Amino acid sequence: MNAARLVVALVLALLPLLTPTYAQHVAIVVLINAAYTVGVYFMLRMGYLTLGHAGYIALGAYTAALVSTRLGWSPWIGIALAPLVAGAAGWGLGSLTMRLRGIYFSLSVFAFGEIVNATFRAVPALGGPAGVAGLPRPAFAGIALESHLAYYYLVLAAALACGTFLYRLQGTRFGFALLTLRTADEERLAQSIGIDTPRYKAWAFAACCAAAGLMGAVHAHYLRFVGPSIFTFLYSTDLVVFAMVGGLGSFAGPLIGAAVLTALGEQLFSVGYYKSLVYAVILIAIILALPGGLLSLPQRLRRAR
Amino acid sequence: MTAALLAQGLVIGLVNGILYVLVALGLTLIYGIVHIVNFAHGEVYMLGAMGIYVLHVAAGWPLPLAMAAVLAASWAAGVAVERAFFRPLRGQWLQLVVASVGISLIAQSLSWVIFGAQEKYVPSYLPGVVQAFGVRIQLERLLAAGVALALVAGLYALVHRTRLGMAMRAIEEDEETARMLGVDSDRVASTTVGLGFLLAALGGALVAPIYSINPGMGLETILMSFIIVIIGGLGSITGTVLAGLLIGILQSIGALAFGAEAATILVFGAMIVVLILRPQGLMGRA
Amino acid sequence: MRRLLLTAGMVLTTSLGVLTAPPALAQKIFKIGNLSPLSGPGAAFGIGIQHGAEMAAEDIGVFQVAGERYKIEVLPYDTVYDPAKTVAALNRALYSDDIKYGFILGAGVHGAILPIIRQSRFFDMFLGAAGKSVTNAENPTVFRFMASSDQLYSTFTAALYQKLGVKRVAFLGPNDDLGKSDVRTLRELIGTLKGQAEFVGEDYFERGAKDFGAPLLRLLALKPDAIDTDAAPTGTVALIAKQARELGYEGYFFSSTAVLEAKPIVDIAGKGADKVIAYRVWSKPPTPLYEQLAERHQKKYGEPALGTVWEAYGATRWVVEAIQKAGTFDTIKVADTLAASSFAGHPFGPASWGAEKTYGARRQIQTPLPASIIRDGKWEPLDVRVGTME
Amino acid sequence: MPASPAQLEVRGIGKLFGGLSALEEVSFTAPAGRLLGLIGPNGAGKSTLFNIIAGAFRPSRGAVLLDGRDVTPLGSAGRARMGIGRTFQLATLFHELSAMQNVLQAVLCRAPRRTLAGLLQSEAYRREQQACEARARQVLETLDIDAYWNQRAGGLPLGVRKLLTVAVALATEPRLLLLDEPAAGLSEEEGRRLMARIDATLRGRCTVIVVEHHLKLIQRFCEQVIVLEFGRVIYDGPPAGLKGNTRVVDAYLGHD
Repeated sequence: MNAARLVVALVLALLPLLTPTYAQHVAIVVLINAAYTVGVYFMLRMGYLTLGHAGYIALGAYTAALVSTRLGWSPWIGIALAPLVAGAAGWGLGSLTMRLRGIYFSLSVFAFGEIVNATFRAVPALGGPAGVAGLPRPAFAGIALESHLAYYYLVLAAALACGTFLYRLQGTRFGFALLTLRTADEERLAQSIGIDTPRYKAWAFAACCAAAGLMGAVHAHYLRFVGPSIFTFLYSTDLVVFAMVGGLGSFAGPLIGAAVLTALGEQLFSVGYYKSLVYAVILIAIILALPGGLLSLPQRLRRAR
Repeated sequence: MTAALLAQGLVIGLVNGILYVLVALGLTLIYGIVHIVNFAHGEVYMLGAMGIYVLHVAAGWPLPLAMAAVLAASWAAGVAVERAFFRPLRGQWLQLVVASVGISLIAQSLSWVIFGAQEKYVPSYLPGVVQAFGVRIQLERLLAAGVALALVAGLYALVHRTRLGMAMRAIEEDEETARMLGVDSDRVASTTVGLGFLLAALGGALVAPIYSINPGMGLETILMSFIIVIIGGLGSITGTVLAGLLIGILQSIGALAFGAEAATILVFGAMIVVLILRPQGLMGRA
Repeated sequence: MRRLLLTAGMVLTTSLGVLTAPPALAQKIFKIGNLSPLSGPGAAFGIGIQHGAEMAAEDIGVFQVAGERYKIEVLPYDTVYDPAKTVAALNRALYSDDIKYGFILGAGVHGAILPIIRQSRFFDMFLGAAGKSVTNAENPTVFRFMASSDQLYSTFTAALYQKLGVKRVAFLGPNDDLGKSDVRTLRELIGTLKGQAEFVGEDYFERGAKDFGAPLLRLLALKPDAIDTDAAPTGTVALIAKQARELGYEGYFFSSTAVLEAKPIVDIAGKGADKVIAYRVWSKPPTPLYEQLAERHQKKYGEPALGTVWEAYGATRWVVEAIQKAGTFDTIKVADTLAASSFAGHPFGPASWGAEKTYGARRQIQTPLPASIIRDGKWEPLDVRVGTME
Repeated sequence: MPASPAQLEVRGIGKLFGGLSALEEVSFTAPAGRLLGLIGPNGAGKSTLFNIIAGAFRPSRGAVLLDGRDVTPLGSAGRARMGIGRTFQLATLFHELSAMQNVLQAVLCRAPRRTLAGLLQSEAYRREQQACEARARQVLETLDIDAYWNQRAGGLPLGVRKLLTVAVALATEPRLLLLDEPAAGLSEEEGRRLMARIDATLRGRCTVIVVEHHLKLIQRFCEQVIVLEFGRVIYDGPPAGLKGNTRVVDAYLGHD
């Protein structure tokens, strides 16, 4: 296991040095989407489907954008603030909608995402329909991370931060207790053994929104731009698709899903609707034929033999 | 805002509202029986309109024939989707939701490929404008609203007066018991989905001449329908109708008073408030 | 169906473009990227560019640069008007398909890609209406091959208001940076007319919106005799015209910065389409080339040529000519050569670069431009003595 | 196991649902360590009373005292931490989790959260974790269902599930345990074995209140019986007294 980890680490750290710029770009996008998807998975694991994750990503991205352009502060400050803003918003909505589960929860998050987007679009001070352009790249040790390669390492760091945070959080007693919130009955039982379920839900949601916010900020500085047309409902659904295709069996699932589909999507450039078409077909096929997701493919094949 | 303007806004809101209801009703019906929020519903609506264009305008069929064909096709599609996707996934709400998202993506992207990006137009079924008390309203909208209204009434009767309706409500109450009482829940499920699809397609067909048509038109409608069924209460017909009219008016008056985005925020805000204060919706059972 | 094949073809060519990566091979092909919406609301424009550039490529055939022979290939990249996707597309074009020249459609997406363009010196054949924010001295490799909003406004508006006796003007534009900047331009302009006409109010619609009841009611309450629909695409103008007429409006529609077609407007708005005014729409072909291209397009693609076809055709021809003159593909050198040149082979007639005073750079195309009005469902010329923009 | 049994006092509890009153002036005391039976015809208000003691419902009137301390303001989670454990009628469990994990959830509620330490994966945290797992296994052993430890709870046979619910409740180290019809759905024989095991494991460790339909079981295991009818206490005394009490007899025979 640890050997495998080492290999992965080495590949992530060294491969970009050997690859052309475009591969670096793809790697960056893959890492960004993987980090987002992990957040979606974190909620799915609890039995909660977030259909508005892009809203929280947007909160992080816009925080970074406004801090570095409007206030002219260092990008690092924005990147540091982003998870706090997104996390706070997540905590807020989480504690308001803690009674909800199933599709009701999903739709409440979805509505929130739409409101966030509409607000950024409506308020000129927040960029309005045009969005906020001209974000600087943060500088590290005096060097602005202009090149794809340099920025790749920032993205990698952020992705690892998000991933490790959520992964370890699952391992804590808190994370374990989050498995008791699936149904109304189970939640009642959870309370009867002393789990303060509403607070747990709110904090869990805050955690994965904070992760989304952090990555959103890094994403924004990569694009050097944020706008309401980026973090849409369709982005949120894409993330869910990644998670489902990868498989909910383990933490690796969303990573695989995001990596495979994002890399694939980058190849289907000529016409956007072919991209969504391919995504959708894969999704349906997986859901019907391979409920465990790509994750379960190996043992499925073994069983086939 | 002058009284005349307000009145005009109200009328437009009401008419749009009743048209939303047509689509939202299908959603709510399907949810009540199959317990799935069908994301593909907007695409059915789009294909309904697209169908009218292809058959009536492009192929030149007479309108009634085209209309009948579209409705039949949408019904069949509904039954097929239920068989192919909803039935095997019954009980797995997550997979169901995501599958319906997938179906909607497929339908939409295929339509972009097949029908292209050019806006399509359908000539008005009933040109002209009526004017009363300084309020002007297009005949075609009145027609659409009228048909929609009639259908809603019919649906209400169907659910509350017929055997099928009884079976539907029985399943909604308690599927297990209904099964034990010999209700063929599979048949009811596919019938319901067929019916829901038919309503959505009809909604599209009615709207076709009012607006222009493109493969993306489903998205906005489905978002609206979600808000409506949530506010009205998933599974409640009366609630859906009320919420539909409410949202229609909220949207048009809101846009009149504060502009389009403000109206959007208003509408989604209303949905969140309802979700927080009354998650089961205005008319939904807790 | 034909479009299915067409798009399938696009996919194939791109994937081939991806596979034939080794530069040694790619040298023989001069790749032009088409980074524009090929799906979604703006798709008509992107497809227009694809067709225009392809027809230009046919006419150019094989050309020589520094002793090497080149053939043109136009690679489509769908941006769906989404800045993030445009960044992705540009990255792919630059670093994977090693493309240095391309069309990038839309002012909205440029905020995201200008930094990349400055860095990489990508040659941006820009079609879009944004003003100084895109066309300026900081972006030497960005040439706008389409009349800009402020150009169109300053060219036609004043003269037409006078000719048609327009007194009260309302604005109903797209809710994005374009609409917001255009309304500013229009306001300033009307301000300079000293009381000849007045600006009574503005409102906006979302791209792809279909119901304009609320904004129209708000505006019509202000009793305008002209509504400026700015860059609203054909379908939108048609719906606005239809719905406004149904609400009892009888004045003009100024489609000031859009690329319009008459037929759909007439199809959907019927009689209501009358008094729709558009610039850049030729009621009769300005040049034999224009006529010939229109017929070819109908034959080749089975549909009438959309607005962007002409601009894309002209741009491709002109840029390749400049490359040959410069004898290199170095985008900076080519840019200088291009900026210093003028071009006779544009479908609209003789083309040159101008508006230096406004933009601080010779990067804005200047061609003959018509103003047309729909009467009884057909475009008719509106001959006005037009001003020009310095 | 350190926990010492607690004394429960219920003082003048009343509960209104809308207009209807489910409980009126219910008062009784369960001395520490007692095994107390709560019976009564359907709709007498047994479950309501349970939910009020456990903190799932707020009473309209009255107070619940644990060792003389008023716990009425606390919610279920709070009371669980105070030492009130409970089971649910329909063997409610965390169906997706293994038997072991079910119990572990309960055990962990006694351990400090220390999420930060968990994120840093400190050694101490890991040790605590292992201790809790050992403890969970031990609880399974005491009820003699450790064989099923790694099976999905949802898939276990009803009898085991019933015991598992008790194990979960037990793992919170309750000082007062509320058992809601533990024998429901079991055969009389199974029911007796279940009660015997509960009795054997809990006797002296914690105060127990059992809602039960099988009078036989109650009479056999409980020292004190409370009979509810129409939301009122109509009998509070030793099981022996039940037979002689006319009200109880016709309350019961009257109904079933």
